[in-house]
Amino acid sequence: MTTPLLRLTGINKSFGPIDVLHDISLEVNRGEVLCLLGDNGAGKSTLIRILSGVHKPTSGTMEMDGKAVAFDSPRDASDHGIATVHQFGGTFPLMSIGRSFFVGAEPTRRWGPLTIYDRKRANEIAVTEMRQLGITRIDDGDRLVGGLSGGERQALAIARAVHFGASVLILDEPTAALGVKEAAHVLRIVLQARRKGIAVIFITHNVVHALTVGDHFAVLIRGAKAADFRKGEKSREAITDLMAGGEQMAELEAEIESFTATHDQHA
Amino acid sequence: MTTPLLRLTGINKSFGPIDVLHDISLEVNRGEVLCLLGDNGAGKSTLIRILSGVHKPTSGTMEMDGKAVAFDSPRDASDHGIATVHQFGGTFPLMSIGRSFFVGAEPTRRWGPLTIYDRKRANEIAVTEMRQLGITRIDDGDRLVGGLSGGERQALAIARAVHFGASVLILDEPTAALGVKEAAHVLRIVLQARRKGIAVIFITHNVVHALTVGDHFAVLIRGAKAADFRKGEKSREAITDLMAGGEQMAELEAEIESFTATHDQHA
Amino acid sequence: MPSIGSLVRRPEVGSLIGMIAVLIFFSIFGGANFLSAGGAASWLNVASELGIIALPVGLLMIAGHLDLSVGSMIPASSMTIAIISGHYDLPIIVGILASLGLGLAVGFINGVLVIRTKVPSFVVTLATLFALAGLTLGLSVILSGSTSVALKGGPTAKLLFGDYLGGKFQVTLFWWIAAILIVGFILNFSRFGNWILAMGGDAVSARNAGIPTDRVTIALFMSSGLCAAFVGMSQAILYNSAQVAAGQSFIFNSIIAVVIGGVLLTGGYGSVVGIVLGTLTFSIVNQGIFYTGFDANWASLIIGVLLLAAVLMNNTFRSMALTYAPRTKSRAR
Amino acid sequence: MPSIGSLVRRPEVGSLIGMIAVLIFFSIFGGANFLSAGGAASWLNVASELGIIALPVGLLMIAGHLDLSVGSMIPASSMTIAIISGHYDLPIIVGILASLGLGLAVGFINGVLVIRTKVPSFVVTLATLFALAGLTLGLSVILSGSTSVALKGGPTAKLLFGDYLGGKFQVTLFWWIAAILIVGFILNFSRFGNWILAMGGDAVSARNAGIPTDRVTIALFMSSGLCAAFVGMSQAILYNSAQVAAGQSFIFNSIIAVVIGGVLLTGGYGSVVGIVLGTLTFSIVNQGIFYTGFDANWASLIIGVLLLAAVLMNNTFRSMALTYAPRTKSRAR
Amino acid sequence: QSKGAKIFVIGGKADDPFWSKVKKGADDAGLVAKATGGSVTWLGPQNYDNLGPDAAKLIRTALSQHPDAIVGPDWVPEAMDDAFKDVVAAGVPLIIYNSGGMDAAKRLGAMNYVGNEEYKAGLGGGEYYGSHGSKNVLCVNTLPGATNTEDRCKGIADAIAKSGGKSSQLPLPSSSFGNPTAVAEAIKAAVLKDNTIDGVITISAGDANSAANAISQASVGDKVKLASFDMDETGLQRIKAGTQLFAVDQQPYLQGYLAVSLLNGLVNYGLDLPTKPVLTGPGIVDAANVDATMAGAVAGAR
Ligand SMILES: Nc1ncnc2c1ncn2[C@@H]1O[C@H](COP(=O)(O)OP(=O)(O)OP(=O)(O)O)[C@@H](O)[C@H]1O
Ligand SMILES: Nc1ncnc2c1ncn2[C@@H]1O[C@H](COP(=O)(O)OP(=O)(O)OP(=O)(O)O)[C@@H](O)[C@H]1O
Ligand SMILES: [Mg+2]
Ligand SMILES: [Mg+2]
Repeated sequence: MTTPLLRLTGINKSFGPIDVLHDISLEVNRGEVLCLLGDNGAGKSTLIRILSGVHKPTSGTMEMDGKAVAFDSPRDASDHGIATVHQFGGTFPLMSIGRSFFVGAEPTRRWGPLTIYDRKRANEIAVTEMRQLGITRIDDGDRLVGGLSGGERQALAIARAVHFGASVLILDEPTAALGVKEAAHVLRIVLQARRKGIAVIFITHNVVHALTVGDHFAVLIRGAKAADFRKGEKSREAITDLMAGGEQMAELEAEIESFTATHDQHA
Repeated sequence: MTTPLLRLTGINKSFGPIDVLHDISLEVNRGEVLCLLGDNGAGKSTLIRILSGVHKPTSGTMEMDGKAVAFDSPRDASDHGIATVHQFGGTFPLMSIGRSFFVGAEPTRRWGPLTIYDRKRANEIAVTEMRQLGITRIDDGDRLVGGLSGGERQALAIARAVHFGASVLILDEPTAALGVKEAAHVLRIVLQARRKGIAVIFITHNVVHALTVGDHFAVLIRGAKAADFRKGEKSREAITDLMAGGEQMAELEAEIESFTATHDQHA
Repeated sequence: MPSIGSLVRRPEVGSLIGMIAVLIFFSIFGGANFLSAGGAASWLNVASELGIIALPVGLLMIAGHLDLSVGSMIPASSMTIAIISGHYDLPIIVGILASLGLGLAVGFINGVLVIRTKVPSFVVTLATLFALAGLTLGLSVILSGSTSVALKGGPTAKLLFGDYLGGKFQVTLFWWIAAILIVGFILNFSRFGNWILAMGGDAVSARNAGIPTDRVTIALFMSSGLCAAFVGMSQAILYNSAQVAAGQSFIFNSIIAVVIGGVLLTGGYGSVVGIVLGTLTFSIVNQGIFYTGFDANWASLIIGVLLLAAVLMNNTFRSMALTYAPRTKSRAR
Repeated sequence: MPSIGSLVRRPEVGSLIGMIAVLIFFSIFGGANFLSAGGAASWLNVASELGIIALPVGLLMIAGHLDLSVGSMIPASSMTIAIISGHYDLPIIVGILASLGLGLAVGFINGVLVIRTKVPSFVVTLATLFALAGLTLGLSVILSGSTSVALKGGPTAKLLFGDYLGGKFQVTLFWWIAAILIVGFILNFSRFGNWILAMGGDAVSARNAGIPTDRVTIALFMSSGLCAAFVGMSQAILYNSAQVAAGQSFIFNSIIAVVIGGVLLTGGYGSVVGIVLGTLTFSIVNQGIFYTGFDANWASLIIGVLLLAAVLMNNTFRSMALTYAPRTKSRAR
Repeated sequence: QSKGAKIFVIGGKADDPFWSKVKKGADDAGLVAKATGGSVTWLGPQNYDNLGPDAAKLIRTALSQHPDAIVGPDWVPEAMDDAFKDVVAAGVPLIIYNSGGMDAAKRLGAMNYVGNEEYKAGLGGGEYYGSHGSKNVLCVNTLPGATNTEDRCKGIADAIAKSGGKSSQLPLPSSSFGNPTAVAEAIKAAVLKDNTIDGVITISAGDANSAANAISQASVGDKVKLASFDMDETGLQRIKAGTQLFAVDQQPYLQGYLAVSLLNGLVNYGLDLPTKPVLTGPGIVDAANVDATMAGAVAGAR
């Protein structure tokens, strides 16, 4: 196998006395989707923030293409071709869709001797890219982001990352707020990106979505890597249990089952 | 059948020239879970905001227990026993977990001649209620909400609504940010609430979740009610298509299928 | 009861250290006089008047609002009592009640305008600042024919509002302590305090959570009007006179004290202990300079540098405290 | 090109209507003098100086910051040019460059302090406000022995910075227009403008999106320092003198103008047209009063009421505009 | 008791052009005090927004430092007299200067008064206007409501009335304070509105620079005569050039210098001056004596 595009070795992260990540080592390959799974609070977003230059690891090393890298800022990470959709935020309620889409990487055009922000092109691209994700209702890039529905806003952030994702695309629970159609579009986009040779890191709590796109799975439990396996190596039930933090889900499901059963008797 | 607990008739809502809801009529019964389904931007959250007193409908009437009601403020709605978890917000990053949980309904105790906020009890109840949702890592109600993970924060908001939900519990995409275990706990809680005779309105984009808890389904497409049916009356595929805004999902799924297939050949 | 460890990690410790730092600075350069009762009285008296206003202004800021109108509330209430009980010689109690009533009324108007118009409170209270200043000037000239009116408070009024204890400490100091206790109780131990924090954190969510945000807003503006009126009234009694042009500096200084005390200008965070420490820090810096013997020409420079140093220390400790605060059993979670 | 319809629905229309309202008010009560060229010059001259400072202060506020230090930047730069080119008689160009350089330097220091210390910019610039005032006073007394220094600008300097066109309109008016064009270009048409809006909207997301937030912050503080220094410099040339104590009113007035213009105090929203209209509105209200026959004692009252009225009108229209703005083909979506 | 006189001087803001001259005088006299092991400390308020109470606090601040002598102005008697009485009761020699007059000094038990009286200064200015034919003088007050500035304008009005003219006040809102353009434009508006105005006097030297500007903008320089209370180099240049009629001078340098010198002499050597009060003004600076004044102004003493 070739050198992985991104390799993490022994990453630790603590906030004051709280250790959030513990000795994480991971490899991400070109043209593969790595699904990062784990319970709420397992440390997935924190790991992502390290990869995208938001936080610095307390210890541990990162390599890209075999060369050691350390990101000083999110800009640094994006200059290395890493595009990230964070779990929260990423859009600006009081900005237009076009401006929000291109924030930090605005398209420009010449206007006489001056270089100006190309509003028309920005709006067009933003609207087109959102359409790619199945958001067909938005046709005016000048609308304010604040007026969009939750899913529309999420789609905007994803569309942005997909547009700029040069070599690594990181999506932290991208489908959380999305409808079934839009979620399917995101999965399609992820697979398209993979086909283009981009490495994708995909975080989700949805087993079905994970199984649909994942080539490779890493599971975090309480900040430590609990499992690391490839597609087909584990059963769906085993994966679900791992995602639940290593607990047996069968019992809980049985309980829910029982509720449904009781109710059906009522009806 | 008895009078429904909540009945909406001909609800319309527009923001300026944008009509968001069009002639919605709905009934919600005690001890039943109504799943509100629909694409991104279909108008689900807007409908919820009307039910919880945040917005006023442009036209249409609401009845509770057969008596016409009109909510002037969210407080009004909660005085009528309606507890809501909105899609965004609901927690306060710079407040402690206990304070955030009880915001607007703080427990008090006597302290000499004075009535004071009962910090200890608030913290205890908040931590206990979150544990009910499977969040077992939080044991200190004095921690700031800002330091919680996305799912933990969501669980806090849900725990709050469950705790206060007197007769109607409204959950707008409660499981969106939750892990599989926590989501299962929420489903369990919803079913428990139903058993207690509470009417639950549950919004989700997850077909599995919808089918697990729903007794009754209403689908919004572009602000209008497109379907209204009870459990077992429609197939899973039909429901999925409705949730996608009435479009055929088969095609998209086939496309995703094809990606996966191509890739497997690669591997 | 919180443990000692968690007390040390409270964010207010930062403000405390900032205050102690300036205290040490002036103890060194101001010498024995600064530390004497007279020296302490010098900054405590200033702090007490500023503090009485800074407390409700701080609460307002925590709730996400500003009140600039305190600046003309002070002369307005001074002139009210002076005209009523000085110029017209009515009993002092009438003047006291009228000036406090005026404070409540102006606060009520501010609050109603803010919630009804949805105009930012900065602008609304700016407008009332100007309007009230104009009314005070215009009415004073009409009623008393002058812009400064003398007032002789009786012994009871003097004792309650305008006297020096031990010849040094203004009685307002005790009123300040009372205000600290009341506001501290409200913010930390009452439901109302929780509402204030929530409103500043996220006004929409707070409303959605069923908080009567309108009523809270009005109550807060009324309390800042009342406190400003109180300070104006007691100054009139203490200094036996009232002037139309007085008190504008309180606008800025109260905001400064509150912000130094760690309250977020954008709302949602702050503590009474912080506000008190901020008030003390600002007063010590402003008054301590008079004890140092430094040339007055350089006073502002030193004040600026000290303020920055105090806040820097404050912030460093606060952020340390916030990071370390939730000391859970770390990995054992 | 935006359609007429969408132009009418722009939020700035609110500010425009507010301004027109006060203009009509004073046209009625101020009579012919107010409408004459001299009358217009009266508020335009005031607006031009305030406006030159309000523009960068507005940008800062959109980006989520405040700059109070402009208040002492103005006298500091006046004194710099007066001491260099007046007291020491060096060529005027040296004085001009030195005072502008000082503005840039102070802005740089502000910016660096804000990003390094993470202390709110309100506090940082408050500290530099004091420190710079102290430095100006102390150094002026040492260097020139006086707190007010005379300056004779040559004809070129006068023509460029300190003259009246047609005997009425200050040349600063043209500098203001130039500043409006530049800042308008930056905010609406450059990438930098987008960064400013994004930073004010959500500083964390902006940084995550790869915006060099530190550099933007420093650049913004430098521009407000530069503009304040420019006003101080040109005032020294225009009035042939400089004083240590001047300019404090600009702190508050620039914030007022910007907020009246619809910029959010909390950042993330605002427009150059709005800032300009806010500046004009405030200047008209402040100066127009002198053209009416009203008793000057009531001036503040009228200013307060007019400000509130203007902003109310402004807000009503802005919120109407924001609701209706995204006119898509309604139900056909 | 340590040797030398520890003298505290309460005065205006250190960056106020007028008070910086008083301070310079006090500092210069302080050199003598220093030579004999004493000290002179200047205590001034941060701003004039709350003048009476703030100054009263400064007096107490001075008293708490065990001074040998105190100099202070009686700006707002009602607010400050109690504090001054405490000074005298503590046996600390006190000189009232700048405002209050000999009446205040006697009332409070101070040893002397050094300075002029604002109202008399106003009268002096008004008489000068009257004798130069002005009939309608505008008194520009950038600190309306403050006693000393009100007194100046009142003095002008009363003196002018005697010679058959009148004077009105132009109070400017606080949002104009310290902004020369706003002041200039307000004055311009006033002289345009009322074309009978033939005199403009400002309460400070800085405002006179704005007024000069306003008069030239309104092109009424040949009719409207400018004057100011206090003066600076720029104003003196105008007097020399004939674009300003006069300035009312109260020799602030001497106020600081004499008050401190008197107290230093008293504390060290038991000296006392029989002349009471010591008047430093009002004097008028006009074209006749402007040259002599100019040298002092350039040095920051006039
Ligand atoms: N700045 C911080 N200070 C203190 N603790 C933090 C901080 N950020 C995160 N944590 C803690 O670290 C743990 C991991 O958080 P993280 O956001 O990485 O979880 P996650 O796996 O993304 O969870 P979710 O699926 O809910 O989004 C949580 O317990 C959280 O409380
Ligand atoms: N205040 C508003 N002003 C203008 N348009 C609005 C406003 N609020 C919502 N909308 C529009 O109304 C439509 C419905 O929004 P809503 O938030 O109800 O959708 P939703 O069904 O909850 O979607 P999601 O599943 O993505 O949360 C969207 O197209 C949205 O852009
Ligand atoms: Mg996460
Ligand atoms: Mg929604």
